Amino acid sequence: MLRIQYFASIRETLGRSDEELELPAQVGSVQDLIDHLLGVNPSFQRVFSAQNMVLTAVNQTVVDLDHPISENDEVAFFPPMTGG
Amino acid sequence: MLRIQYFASIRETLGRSDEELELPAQVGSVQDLIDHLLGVNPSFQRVFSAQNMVLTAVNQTVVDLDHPISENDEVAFFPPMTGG
Amino acid sequence: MISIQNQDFSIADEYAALRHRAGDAGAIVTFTGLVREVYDVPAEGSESAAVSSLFLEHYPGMTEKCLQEIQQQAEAKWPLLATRIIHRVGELHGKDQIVLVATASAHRLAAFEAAEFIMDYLKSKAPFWKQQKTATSSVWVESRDSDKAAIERWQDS
Amino acid sequence: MISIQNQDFSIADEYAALRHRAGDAGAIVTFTGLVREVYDVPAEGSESAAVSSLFLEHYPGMTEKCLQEIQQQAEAKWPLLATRIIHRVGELHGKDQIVLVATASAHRLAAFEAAEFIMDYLKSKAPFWKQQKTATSSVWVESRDSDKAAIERWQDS
Repeated sequence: MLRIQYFASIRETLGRSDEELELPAQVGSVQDLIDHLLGVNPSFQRVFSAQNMVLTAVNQTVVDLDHPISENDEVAFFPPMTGG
Repeated sequence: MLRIQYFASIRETLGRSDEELELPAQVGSVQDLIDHLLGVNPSFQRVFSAQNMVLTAVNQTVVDLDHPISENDEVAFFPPMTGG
Repeated sequence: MISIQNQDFSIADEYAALRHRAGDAGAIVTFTGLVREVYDVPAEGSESAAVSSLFLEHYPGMTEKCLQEIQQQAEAKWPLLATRIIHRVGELHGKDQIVLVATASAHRLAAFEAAEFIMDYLKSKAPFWKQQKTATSSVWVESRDSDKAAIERWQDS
Repeated sequence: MISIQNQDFSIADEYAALRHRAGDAGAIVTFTGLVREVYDVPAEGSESAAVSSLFLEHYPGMTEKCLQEIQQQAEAKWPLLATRIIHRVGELHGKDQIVLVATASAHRLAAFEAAEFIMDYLKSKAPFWKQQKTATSSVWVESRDSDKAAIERWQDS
């Protein structure tokens, strides 16, 4: 099971903070996972639009779009950080 | 009357912290005053030696050797500062 | 030492503890971030509005990991005797303390630079997000280009 | 606000007062300088020796004038909401607090830079002199080239 978390404006846009997903066979990278999510749920189009910068963390580390995704990974999508 | 003050290692070398002086006629600048002091008191040679960096303040502002000296000025000689 | 917490913190207590832990420190720097009363609403052309509260969201688990990494990087770059990071989360109000970074070193340059480095990284690398709430609106703060630029000065050294 | 004093100071009290005076500050930086337990005796080839006490001499009158000038220069260079400088004089011991510089501003860069600027100027432009006393010797601290160099970075900006 893949665990996916959403934070801040992305959480609000989607109306949910997390979900669990059986890793689809064709999903090997972060980009594959985003493509998959866009296919199953149109609300993701408002998240992954050209206007929004979305960061991805896999197992609590920020990664690039070609980073591999494996069964049992913890994935998170969030906007640029604004702490401090 | 010229008031002259000495601080830190210079005060210790001279064994005094201040003195008053009738402004000598030939003293127009800081360099003139140093020359005058060297003439009247040999202990100043240990202060104004090549090894020592001596700073001069006139009326509480650090100045160059060619800065003018006037009657009633407050003059101070001290080593580089080491506060903070 | 790192804390992520809802409750406020005391500079007095944190300074005293750091001073004790640091042993023979010659320099201690503290940075405190506070909630400003008025924020510019990010949308262009909008007027600024008084912020009645600020909500700080974070990513539990990753936040701790990030702050520890930032602290370790600072300790690798500068000869620090002690460091302290506290970041608050949840609902905050005007003038509230948000964040504390404190560093102790033998000399002042290391203490200053390490505190600035930690703050720069914390601002744009640690998973915190600020939402400003006024009487009429609720807006997620957008990240500042100046915060991204601030990190670049540490890349070479 | 400036003080030159024999007695110790409280970071807690100074921070609280500055935070109050600063109004809508987003960033407060404090720098505290402390007496280190061991100093290298300046004479070359000498061993370091534990310092039993430190004597801080100053030039009454000129000191106040210098600190005020430094504070005014910082306030002209950066948008500061409040600043505080305390420098102790007289006899101090290991781990004692010597100096406090605190700055408040809307943003962190100004608060950090102003505090560093004030410390750099204070170290080599304000008329203070340190004498280290051990059981066997009494030595005036020599000025450090790094302190003179530290000032140069502010000349252009």
